[in-house]
Amino acid sequence: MADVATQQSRTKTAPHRRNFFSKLFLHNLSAKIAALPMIATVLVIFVGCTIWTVYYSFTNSRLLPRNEFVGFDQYARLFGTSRWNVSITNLIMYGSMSLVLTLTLGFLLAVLMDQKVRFESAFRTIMLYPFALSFIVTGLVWQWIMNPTLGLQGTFRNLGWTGFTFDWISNPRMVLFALLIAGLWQGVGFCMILMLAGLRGVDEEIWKAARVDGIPTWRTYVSVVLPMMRGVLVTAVVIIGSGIVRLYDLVVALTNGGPGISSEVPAKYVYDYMFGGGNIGQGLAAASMMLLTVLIIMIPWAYLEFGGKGRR
Amino acid sequence: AELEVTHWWTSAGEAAAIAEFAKVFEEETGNTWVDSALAGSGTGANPVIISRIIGGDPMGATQMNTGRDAEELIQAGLMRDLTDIVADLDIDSFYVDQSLLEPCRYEGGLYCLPINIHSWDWLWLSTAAYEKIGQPVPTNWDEYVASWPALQEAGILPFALGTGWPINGIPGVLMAGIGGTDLVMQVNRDKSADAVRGPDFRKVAEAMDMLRSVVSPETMVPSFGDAGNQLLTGDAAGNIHGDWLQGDLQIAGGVPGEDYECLPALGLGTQLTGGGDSFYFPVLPEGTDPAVIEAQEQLARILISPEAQLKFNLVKGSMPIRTDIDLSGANACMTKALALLDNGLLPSGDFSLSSDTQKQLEDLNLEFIADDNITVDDYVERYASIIEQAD
Amino acid sequence: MQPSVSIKDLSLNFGNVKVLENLNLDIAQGEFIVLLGPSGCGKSTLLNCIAGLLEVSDGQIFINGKNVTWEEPKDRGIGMVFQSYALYPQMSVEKNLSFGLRVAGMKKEEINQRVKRAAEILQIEPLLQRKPANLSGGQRQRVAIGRALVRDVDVFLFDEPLSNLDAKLRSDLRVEIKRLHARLKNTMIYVTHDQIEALTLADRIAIMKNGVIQQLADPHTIYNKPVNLYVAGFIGSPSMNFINGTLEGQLFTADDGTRIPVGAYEFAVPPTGSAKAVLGVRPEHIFIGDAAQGMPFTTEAEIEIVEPMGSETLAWTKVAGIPVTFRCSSDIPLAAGQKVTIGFDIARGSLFSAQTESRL
Amino acid sequence: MQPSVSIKDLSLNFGNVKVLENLNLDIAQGEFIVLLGPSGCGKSTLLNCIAGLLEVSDGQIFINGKNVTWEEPKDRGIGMVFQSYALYPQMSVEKNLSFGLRVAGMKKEEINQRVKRAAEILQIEPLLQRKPANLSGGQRQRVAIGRALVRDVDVFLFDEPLSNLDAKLRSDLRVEIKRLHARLKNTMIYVTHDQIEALTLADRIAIMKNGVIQQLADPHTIYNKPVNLYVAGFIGSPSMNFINGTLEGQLFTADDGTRIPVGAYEFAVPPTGSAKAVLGVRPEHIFIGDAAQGMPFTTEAEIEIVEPMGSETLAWTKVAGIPVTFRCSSDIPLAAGQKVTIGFDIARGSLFSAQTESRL
Amino acid sequence: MSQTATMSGAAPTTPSTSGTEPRGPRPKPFFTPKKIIIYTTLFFFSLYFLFPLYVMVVTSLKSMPEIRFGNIFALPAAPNFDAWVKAWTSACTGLTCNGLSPGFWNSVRITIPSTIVSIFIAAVNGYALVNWRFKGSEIFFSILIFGSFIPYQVMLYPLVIITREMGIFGSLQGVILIHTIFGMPILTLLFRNYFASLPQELFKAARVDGAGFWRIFFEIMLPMSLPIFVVALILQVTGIWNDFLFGVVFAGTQNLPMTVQLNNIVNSAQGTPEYNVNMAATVLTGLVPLIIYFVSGKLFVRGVAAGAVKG
Ligand SMILES: Nc1ncnc2c1ncn2[C@@H]1O[C@H](COP(=O)(O)OP(=O)(O)OP(=O)(O)O)[C@@H](O)[C@H]1O
Ligand SMILES: Nc1ncnc2c1ncn2[C@@H]1O[C@H](COP(=O)(O)OP(=O)(O)OP(=O)(O)O)[C@@H](O)[C@H]1O
Ligand SMILES: [Mg+2]
Ligand SMILES: [Mg+2]
Repeated sequence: MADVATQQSRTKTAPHRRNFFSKLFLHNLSAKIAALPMIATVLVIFVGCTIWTVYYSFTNSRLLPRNEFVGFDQYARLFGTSRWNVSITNLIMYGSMSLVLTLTLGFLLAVLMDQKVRFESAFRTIMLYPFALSFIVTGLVWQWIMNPTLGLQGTFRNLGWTGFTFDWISNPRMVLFALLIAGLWQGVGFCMILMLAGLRGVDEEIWKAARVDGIPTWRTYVSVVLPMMRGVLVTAVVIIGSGIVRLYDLVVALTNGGPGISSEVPAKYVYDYMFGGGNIGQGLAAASMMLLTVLIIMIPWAYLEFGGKGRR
Repeated sequence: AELEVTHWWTSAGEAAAIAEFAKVFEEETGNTWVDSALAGSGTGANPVIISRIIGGDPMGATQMNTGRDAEELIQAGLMRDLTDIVADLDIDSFYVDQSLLEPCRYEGGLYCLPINIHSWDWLWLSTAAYEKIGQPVPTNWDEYVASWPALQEAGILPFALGTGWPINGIPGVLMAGIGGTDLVMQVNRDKSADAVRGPDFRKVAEAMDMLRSVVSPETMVPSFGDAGNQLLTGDAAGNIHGDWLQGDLQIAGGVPGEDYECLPALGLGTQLTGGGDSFYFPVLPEGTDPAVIEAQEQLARILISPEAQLKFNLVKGSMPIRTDIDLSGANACMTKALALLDNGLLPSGDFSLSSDTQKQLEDLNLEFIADDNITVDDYVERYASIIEQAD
Repeated sequence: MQPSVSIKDLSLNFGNVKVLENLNLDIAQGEFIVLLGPSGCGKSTLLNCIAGLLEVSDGQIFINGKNVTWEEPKDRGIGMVFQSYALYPQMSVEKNLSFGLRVAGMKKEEINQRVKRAAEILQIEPLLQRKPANLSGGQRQRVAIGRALVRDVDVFLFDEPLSNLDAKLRSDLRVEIKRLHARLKNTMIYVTHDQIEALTLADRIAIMKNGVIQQLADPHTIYNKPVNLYVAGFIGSPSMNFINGTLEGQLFTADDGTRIPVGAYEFAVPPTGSAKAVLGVRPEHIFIGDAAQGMPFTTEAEIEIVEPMGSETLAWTKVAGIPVTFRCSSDIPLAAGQKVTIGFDIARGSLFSAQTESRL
Repeated sequence: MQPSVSIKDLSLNFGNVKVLENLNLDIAQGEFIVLLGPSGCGKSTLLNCIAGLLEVSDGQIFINGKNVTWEEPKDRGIGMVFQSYALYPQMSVEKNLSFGLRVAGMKKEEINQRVKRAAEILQIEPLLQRKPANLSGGQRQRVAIGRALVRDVDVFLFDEPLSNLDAKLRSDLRVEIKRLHARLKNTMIYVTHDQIEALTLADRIAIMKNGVIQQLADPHTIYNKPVNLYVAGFIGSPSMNFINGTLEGQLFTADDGTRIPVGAYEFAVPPTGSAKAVLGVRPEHIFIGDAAQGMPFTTEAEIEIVEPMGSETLAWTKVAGIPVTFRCSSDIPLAAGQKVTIGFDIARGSLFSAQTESRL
Repeated sequence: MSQTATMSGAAPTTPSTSGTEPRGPRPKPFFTPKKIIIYTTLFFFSLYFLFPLYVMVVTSLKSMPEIRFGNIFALPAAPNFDAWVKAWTSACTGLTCNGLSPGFWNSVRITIPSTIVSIFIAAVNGYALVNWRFKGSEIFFSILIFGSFIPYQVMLYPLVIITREMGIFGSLQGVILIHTIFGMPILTLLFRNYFASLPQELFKAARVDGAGFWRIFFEIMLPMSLPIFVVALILQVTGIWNDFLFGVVFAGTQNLPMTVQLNNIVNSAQGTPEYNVNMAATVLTGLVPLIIYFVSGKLFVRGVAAGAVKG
């Protein structure tokens, strides 16, 4: 019982609740130290640069940032610029087509690959390898293939098929599809791999249940399996989506925005005006609009992902 | 010492030209020219050059367009003042035109050295094409325009054009040739939107409209070099492009006067608009080897020396910045240009307009050429509003 | 009467691995058959063959007299319930139940009626509009059963339907399945490795090992007259106690010399000569204290461990040098270290040949 | 004597969800405590708090008299065994066992000696060089126990260590853990939701519900004298039968009017006046046939379902309009539809206030 | 023993036609319509995916006249590797005519440390996010994901200033830092998902065993993370190898990556492009990532499954 007494006296002096400081800093100290690079990146680079971007978009900074505020002038000019408006339209058009097609083709191919095909790994490699190549290379080779005189069109015409036309790259109405062909070529394989991983993750017994129920295979894929692949779809959309928003290299390499301004995209506008045009204010105003768009798309996703339930 | 020099002259002809500078520099000073070439001018190389200067890792010297690209770098004190270095050379005396040095001066200092003059004001015509239709090669713009129907009849492309930026210089050329000296001055120097809205500029716009009627995306070739090829083969009859096209024409075996004709200022005007390239010398960080700083000075002086100027420009196909050198090696076209040089230079767009304004104009021109829905009135109005906002 | 399901010479290989070999099984109309066996013995494989989810390597399968060896699963007149429930997660319970019918193009009223009936039988009416994610395990399994129910099939196949549930739910659902069978009178084939489920549910149990059916009989027979050592050891928890020894006439001599008279045992084949044998006694056939008196074999034993289980108590001791478990009422106070008299009820024990391992 | 583990006013929240609130628990040296409760009641959470794997929101934890509330897990003198074994997959068994010791920088000989001893105790010497992937479930769990063993700790924490094993292995390992405790005499805290494990292993059982300990007592008390309806219903399989009614003096009247005299019941608080009450009788305290004679309450009943379980039989019937289960020897032949006389052993029943749900 | 299995009750009614009844595995024709559709579709997609590679390789083996006047399908009349040799050893960028080879080694110098550092940091992040969660860690992660949508170009300017202030602009450290930053969002996502799919109890067991943050990371987590490491490795090697902008801006003149030379060769503003050299240079530049893909294809797929499936 004496022990109990000493224990009790110790109780009084023992910390009952750790103070705020130690809770904030000392708890998980090494974890916090280890996460420091991430915290710094997030705060300094992503948050900091975003603030920087928005801040200077309200100035008339040229080659160097400077604190001369001009209100919404840059934005007014931005939306008065037909190239910007074309860029936005293109991004929406290309983006939605690319997203939809990448996902559907990726899914379709994954489904085909899931049918116990022979040479699966060969097919997989064939579909995936373009992902290893840069957009510069992608743009270059497709530019070459779609070149009206040297590429497919020229070749077929030389072979005597004079009516053959494949001039999307120089046709303002079709140029987005030219971009799409090259973009899909590069990106579908990766999406297919993601989808395949998702398909393989579906419980075997679901398939059996569907077979016993007499559900045709395609119907099972569409009605049962696809809706189950939420995790994969989220990952795929994040990866494809971030690629679309940042679309730049491919356009530069394939069409350089042409013909005319028919294949311009926002990232290119930002870059051209920040560096080519030496107008940081204008470039940043455009960038801010892009960020705003992303934010609007991302917030519901982040809410679904991290808000609501405390799921991991 | 090793001196790093950045530039975006990566094509065969350009590289050969800059090699002349390097050769002279290395031979005469014993320094080493460390070459950093970056393809892609405005969008490719510019950001790298600027960010390296801002980032505190500047090169010893760099090429840039003569103009206002580096304005703010100079204002921020990142460029070296060359006044003392060239003080004994009396540069004012030999520069072809004082306006060339204008952009290099800031608050009494001298921050860059133009090393050549490029002019956009050339109409290039294909001898072969006119032989095919049996007409004489036109001697000015109006005759050239008049020959289009016949050319089209014969399946010859009246006007060759490379995709992208080559369209950019054409309004300036038309402005100088059709609109005349005053218009150029009012628009480019005075930034007068009224002048743009005036009748003279309208003629320019209409000329653009006519051009647009004979070019379409399908007829455009990937690069201006390909357009040059079209002239040599006679697939196309004419092209407006800067004097550097000649370098390509010559490399491809073309002989001026035989395979192609050149009409400076469209055969109409008496003055050329001129821009060109300059060299800048960034302020090197503290602790840099003094030998490198000295090499900067040596290079600066060599770039504008008669010997280097001669060798460089003959290869590059541009006009030297000084006339006190023997240009007997110049070909027929350049000789024509040199004659016009005596009348003084007109300030070109890339000379007097900020790159921001140029970029906007480029976008406008690209759009106008490609999209027939934009009327001449729209074009004039949008051009005017860009000039209005220009600073 | 024609058997409901009849399996003839069924073989199945995965590549070189023979999982089932020449298996024969006839199941009567309305019978509840449980396939019981350790993990990997081929229970699921057999069930999948019957369902048509696996292609047989050889042999035939008849359902209601029709050879369905090559039929699609949906045409075999079977419904199947899985361990993981395998509900379509994004569909409401109602959609889950009706999906197969809708795909088959059945009329709306007919579908509604069937769903309603199934929901009634399984008492899941209030859940019809919920998503599976919002159901408890037991409710999910009920929906899974409902999915088989609406299809109006002749044969129900269950693959460990209760394994993912906790003990309490498991025993509740077990009773429900039993009720369901009593009501529907369909043929049911039920795979499990839980012997309590097997014993309580089955009309007949098929005990499998390495793809071979060891014994096929009603639960009472299986429990009390196991045909071989394997079945004897497999069924019953805690297991039957085994004592190795030699059998000579009516006397069994354990390896350590303990003599146990087995005259009370009902031999299938009266023993001749002397042979190595194994004596098996279930824990509940070992009695203690007064009850032990009058048993053919009694001995003194020291209790090693006592496991009170609420309604009864398990105790561990040693007989003939071998650990022996017995079961007694929890009213009898027992403590480790205590010395007690225990007696074996040999008449209800089992004797196996040590050589062939089969019942004597 | 100082308690081995002492928990004072422990609270724990996940965000806004209060999982544990003001929990107090003292565990004596060498005691085997089992935390029993349904899924999600906070058993693992409590164990993790004791282990230091979760930060408490409020309250204190003492181990051997030392306040360890803010100590690192390794400094608390505890060893922990997990349901999923949590063996380091890329290390051999030996490396798994010695990892903690190596982390602590112990000398090589000492490590080897301890590993050897643990391996001996658990009989896993032949496995020392294998990787966990090459072990069976039971072997894995033994290694996991060994990992706690080598660290020579005062307190063992087990979080459902046997849940991933099949029934047979589970009962074997249960006995082994019991033996281990008998040998080591460490304090052990054992989380499970299997009541058989709880009843057989525990010195005392803590029954939890929604983060609150309902009853803390030895297994016999828990089973026979549950403090409230919840505990009564939770413990025992099949569950206790409950009959709602009104208690007036020594007479319990079921809601359908059936009168059940409860004079034999030992009231904790003698009842006054009339009040709504619940009568609970365990299945094994309902007798049938001759044994029913002489019980305070007997009635005629029709058997609805019979579940033979080998050693005994469960039967379902209705008393006072309420489904009632009873348990009897498998020797008694029973069949559905049969009419029998059953009697309640009221002395061993339980009575609860319908209002407070606690034992009368 | 199996004879005990035969039915004890009614004798089975043997179907009369058992000789002709289905028995054994269902006979299947080799070409079912389904198979034909599957393989044809896959075949045509394969053509789509392979065609550009074919064109690249074939063109690089042709001479210039053959390219101008031949067709792009045709195999080279006289295959020669001149273009490859030229692209590798003597293609000019400005005054230096050493081809791609010096850039190759620069790329190697940039890629190896950048890959290692960025993967390491991201792995630690993912690990900390899953196992050592602290207040706000999920918010940081959300912002990180958001960050993956920011166009690189926007960040260029402030990053120049930041690296300048850190004194690492124009150096290998500078470019390593940049690649670490931009690789972080996706890699952290992958590692976080992967670690979240590992059993938490393993981590708890290690903590009880007394291992700290780093010890658990290195001795428990890392050895289990091979699949996701392969994915990260492939993503980073290809990403960094293919990068142009960061290499040229941040790596310093001594370290200009291969892509800069490729860009110079390909994008020379004037003159006639030598398509065969361009194509050879292109293939050469893509070779390293391609080889990595071909070698580790299977692991990659497995790793993607491990890192991407969980939301
Ligand atoms: N697709 C397959 N390919 C190869 N072998 C398989 C396959 N499916 C099952 N097996 C093997 O066949 C044997 C029987 O498997 P089965 O699933 O029928 O066992 P089970 O009795 O259902 O076991 P459990 O109780 O674990 O479900 C096992 O040895 C298993 O390894
Ligand atoms: N990390 C967490 N964040 C939020 N809530 C949690 C977390 N971990 C557990 N909980 C909640 O705390 C409650 C208690 O969980 P705990 O794991 O202790 O239950 P348990 O009694 O061990 O259940 P089981 O028998 O299923 O293991 C549950 O309601 C659970 O949802
Ligand atoms: Mg199975
Ligand atoms: Mg738990």
